[in-house]
Amino acid sequence: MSVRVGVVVFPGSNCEQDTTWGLRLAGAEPVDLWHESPDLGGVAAVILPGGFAYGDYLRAGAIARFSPVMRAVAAFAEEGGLVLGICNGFQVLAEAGLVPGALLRNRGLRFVCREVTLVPERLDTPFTRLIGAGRTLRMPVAHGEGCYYAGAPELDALEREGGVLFRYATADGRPACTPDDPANPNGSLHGIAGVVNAAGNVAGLMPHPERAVEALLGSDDGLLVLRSLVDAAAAGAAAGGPAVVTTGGSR
Amino acid sequence: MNVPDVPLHRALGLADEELAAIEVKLGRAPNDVELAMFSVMWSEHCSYKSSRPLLATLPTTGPDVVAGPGENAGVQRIGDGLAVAFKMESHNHPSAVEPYQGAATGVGGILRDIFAMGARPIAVLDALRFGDPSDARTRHLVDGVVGGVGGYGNCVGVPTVGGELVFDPSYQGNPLVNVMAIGILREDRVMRAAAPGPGNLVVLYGSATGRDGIGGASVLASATFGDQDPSKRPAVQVGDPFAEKLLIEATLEIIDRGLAEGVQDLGAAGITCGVCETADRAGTGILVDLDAIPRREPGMAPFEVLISESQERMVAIITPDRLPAIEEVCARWGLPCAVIGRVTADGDIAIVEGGLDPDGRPRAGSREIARVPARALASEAIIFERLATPPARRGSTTAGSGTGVAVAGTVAAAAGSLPGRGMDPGAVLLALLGGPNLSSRRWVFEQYDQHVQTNTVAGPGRGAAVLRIKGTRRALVATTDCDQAVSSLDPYLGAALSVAEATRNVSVTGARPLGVTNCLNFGDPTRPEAFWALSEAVRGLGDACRALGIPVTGGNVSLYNEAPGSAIAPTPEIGVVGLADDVEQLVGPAFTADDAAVLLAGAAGPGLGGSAYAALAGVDADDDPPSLDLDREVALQAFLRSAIAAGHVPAAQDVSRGGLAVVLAEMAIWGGRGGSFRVPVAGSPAVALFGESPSRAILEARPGAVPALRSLAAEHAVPIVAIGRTGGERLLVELAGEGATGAAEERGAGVADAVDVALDELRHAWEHGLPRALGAEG
Amino acid sequence: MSTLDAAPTASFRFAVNVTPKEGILDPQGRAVEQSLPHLGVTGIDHVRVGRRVELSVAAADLAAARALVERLAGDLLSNPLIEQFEVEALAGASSATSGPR
Amino acid sequence: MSTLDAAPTASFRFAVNVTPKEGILDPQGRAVEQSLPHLGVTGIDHVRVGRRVELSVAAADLAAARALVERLAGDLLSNPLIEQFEVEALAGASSATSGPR
Ligand SMILES: Nc1ncnc2c1ncn2[C@@H]1O[C@H](COP(=O)(O)OP(=O)(O)O)[C@@H](O)[C@H]1O
Ligand SMILES: [Mg+2]
Repeated sequence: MSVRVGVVVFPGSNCEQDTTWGLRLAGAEPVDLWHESPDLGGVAAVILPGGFAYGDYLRAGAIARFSPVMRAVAAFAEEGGLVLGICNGFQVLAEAGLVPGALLRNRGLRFVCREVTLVPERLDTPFTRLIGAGRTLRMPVAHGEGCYYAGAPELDALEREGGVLFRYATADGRPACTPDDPANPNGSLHGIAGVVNAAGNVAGLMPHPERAVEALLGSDDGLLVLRSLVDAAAAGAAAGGPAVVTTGGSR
Repeated sequence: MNVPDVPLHRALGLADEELAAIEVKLGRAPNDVELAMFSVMWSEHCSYKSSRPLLATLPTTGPDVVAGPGENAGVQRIGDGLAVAFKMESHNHPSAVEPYQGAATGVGGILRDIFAMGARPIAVLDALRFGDPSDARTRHLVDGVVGGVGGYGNCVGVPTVGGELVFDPSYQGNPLVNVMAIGILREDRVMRAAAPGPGNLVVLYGSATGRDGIGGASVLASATFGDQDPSKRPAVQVGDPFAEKLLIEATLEIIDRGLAEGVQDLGAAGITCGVCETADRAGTGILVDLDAIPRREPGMAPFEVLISESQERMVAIITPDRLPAIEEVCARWGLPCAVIGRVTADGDIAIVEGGLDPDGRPRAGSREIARVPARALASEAIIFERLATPPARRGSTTAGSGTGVAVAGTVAAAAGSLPGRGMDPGAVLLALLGGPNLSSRRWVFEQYDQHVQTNTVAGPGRGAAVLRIKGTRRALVATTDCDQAVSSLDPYLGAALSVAEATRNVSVTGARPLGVTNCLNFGDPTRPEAFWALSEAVRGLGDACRALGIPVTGGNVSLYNEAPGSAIAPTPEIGVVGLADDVEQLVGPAFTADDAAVLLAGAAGPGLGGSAYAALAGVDADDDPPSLDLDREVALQAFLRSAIAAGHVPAAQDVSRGGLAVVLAEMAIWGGRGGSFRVPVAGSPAVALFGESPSRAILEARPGAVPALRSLAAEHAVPIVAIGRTGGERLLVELAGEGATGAAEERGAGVADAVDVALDELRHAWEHGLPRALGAEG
Repeated sequence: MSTLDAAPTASFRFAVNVTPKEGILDPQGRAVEQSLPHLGVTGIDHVRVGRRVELSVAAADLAAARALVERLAGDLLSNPLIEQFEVEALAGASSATSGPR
Repeated sequence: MSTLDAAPTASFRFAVNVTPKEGILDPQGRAVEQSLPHLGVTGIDHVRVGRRVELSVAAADLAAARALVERLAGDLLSNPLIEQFEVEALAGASSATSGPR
């Protein structure tokens, strides 16, 4: 029987059904987790989906992180449970301090929706384990506040300790490490598109893997991310501390 | 809002004869509250008092029509027990005043029309028209409107998958913001906006009521925009997409669980419109408990509460036993809800201050502050037979069937007047492709979420949008179109051409057009020329739809689109939804292979009037637009669908704005491969390359499929010629035929023999044209 | 819901001014600066765009009210990683701000 | 470009507080209010969320500086249809706001 993966539904979430659809294609049994539910119903992993929780009013994710379910998510993460935040879910995780850094308004000050290329910086995490070496992923971004920021010391630590999960890249796979690189859609520092916490069990990314799960819609690269999570959850993968980053990207 | 010395009814935008009609219907003089209710319901926007007789002439029926005009949105069957709901609406005046909020609330309003039917909104298309893109105010408007469409649509989680952005001087003082929304529902779940069953409860849920857009429906939409009278200045409505998202989920749950007898969105004219339209549709009345309506602000006058246009509100008509379930759903979604009235048998809308008792009878000491027959406000609102007079300048062509060449621009007319500018056809092509109207719209649609809900097979940017329907093999194909340039020369032809192009855009993907929605943007109907343009457009719309065999299932009329001293070009915006049984069989417009045969289906007629080339190079004012033969259009579209279904055609694109040269360039740019072509020239090379005569398409043939395509074309009596092959890094177009011989001057048009441009040059012009025009590059 | 421990005796109005921390990129501020020349305005710089939240608090006294607002400002209204805030007591229980005209 | 008529002698720092007009819907303020129970906070209402823009002006004197800021506030920093603003002179030429920590 397939592994149960929770999908948190905040008021204003709008990618929960897409995520559910993607998880089914990835072989999991999705379980909706209402924002008011005090527990996670014994799921093996949790996804915080995209959308505009509480309208993204004030700051994206600022209000949502106080939802009752987030206490359960934090406890789950504390015990090493696998948590993935996608787009708005990433913003909520950052506001909750479950992943390092913050997501600022896009430098261009406009919402940006386009397909991007990602280079994975880690292939040994529960979120990337099925991505073959040397592979880039194509999937869409769609956000207004996706500019990754962390203070200089935090950023160095992040790079040093392998906290960078994905970087934006040009179509031919060159990481877009500077904020003004045309392949960097929002001005993120170091071209960071996704990060993983020090324990290696909580990750957030701005691009939408759940929107890239069928060739008919342009790409199924996102399945690699979802399958990795499902696979790791099934294996009950013990989330060990991240190994030192090997693959390129950091200048 | 009552200006000294001006009688209240006039201050509210009601003419003296309208007041007289109201007194006849009531058998007495209305009090101020009743007058306010009439003023909003008898506005052009809500009553269609000028356009209703015209709209009655449109074809609205068809085998798969589940709901047509008169409901919040048209609904048509699409198989597998499913149906599609779609509708287009304008938010022109609010967007001119406050572009971001005007466009945002426009999206919110049309979405409510869709989910009020019980359909989950799956897509938005935005048709936008502005003046000079280099003008600072235009840039401010474009920025705000695009921001507002995205800001709202992105947040509620409905993808924006198509639309238009057109710049034309006639919109300088009066931009157009038309928004179309599409939803999917189970056929057996279609909800009506009616209030049946005396004794049933009227529940208002969603946002609380404030002083938003007071008088908007009458004042905002019926006063010529730009009027300085402060009493006609709108109160800006602010949209809350977060509240709308909750409203969508709550409403769909209420309808899906069968908890409501009727559901209506509150838009123009607010609660007044909501109660009188639902009661009128059911032949009932409603007793409104004014005190029960949740307020956002203290001290609101009764009339303010009744006509407020506060956004993100709905009413549901329910049997009393459903109330606990409704309250539970609203509470879960964090939406306030209140029982604000009872359905009655007397057919009146009665407003009571002081509360109702548990059985819905006015409490002791309460008082009735208004009582009006529901139909007097709604279906029996006043109707005006407006005067229609064609402008002296030119008459109307008849784009009827048969020869179709009713008024054909003569080659001489075109040739004689073409300026030396644009001598080099390659340069003309680059200017067209890189111009504000034909260049890539990426700058706009990258600000829209195009993918949420994961159905977008083809998003904005390359012809019609394609949305797969989860759980089936089917797909919906949607587009909006309007030829305002030809409409301003000939509103009948312009409307017919707009329908032809919109449906062609659907057929050229391989899908079958299902139905038409529309938004008629015109000027002051009390001006005989403006009303003539409107009636001609409706005639053209009806004729085209009858010829193509598709119903008009809904739409919207926006009049008084005039800034002081300038009327917009007549703009009959057309929205079409099509259906494909197998999404895998649909084709796109990008060349798919090298060395593939390319064919031109359909025959070109003369005439450059209203073309993009004419706007660029200028033509004689008397040069007519190309004529439309609806029989040929029908034949071409049937041929396209069967050719694609047979698998002969991996790529196809219809010939429209910019003509043949621009289509070939687009197919090449998108396909990442050029091509070499020889185009037959009957008369003027300018007409051959850049003419926009309709009912034509370019097809890429599968290897070996050319003979099959020729015989299929013959079966449909569609002329077809092979014009060249794909491949290479350049676009080469040579002109063949007697029109191509002799000196350029004799040929007229000042067009030399060939287009020969590098693909990269074309791509660069096409990609940078819009941001450059808007000064947004960098 | 009302708090049991303190019976509110008065209502106090505050503003919380949230601004981007020094050194944090502020694209909105930059956008404002860049648009100034078009308005023919010169001599303006160091533009920072932040948030202003005004609210009314029912509490026993000003100190208790301010304490609550400070907490809210730090937890919800600002993100300490990127923003700084300042709490401002406003005159009276109703908004003290109003346009000049 | 620099203004010729007045040789700036000093730099003044201002804040422009932009808030939604009375009666205009403030979705952000409403969302904040609705979320307070989740933080276990009660007794807070009339939340209005606006913008705060801080800027430095080089001008001959405070009056001239304020005049310029008032103009800017009306033309560029606020939308008079739905927002009201208030100009606040800040101490010194540099930002007077700073977080409590
Ligand atoms: N141009 C048109 N063509 C066909 N139907 C129209 C047109 N304009 C309005 N209608 C129909 O008239 C009815 C009333 O329109 P409208 O007042 O815009 O509805 P709503 O208030 O629900 O938005 C709707 O069913 C609409 O589809
Ligand atoms: Mg409606």
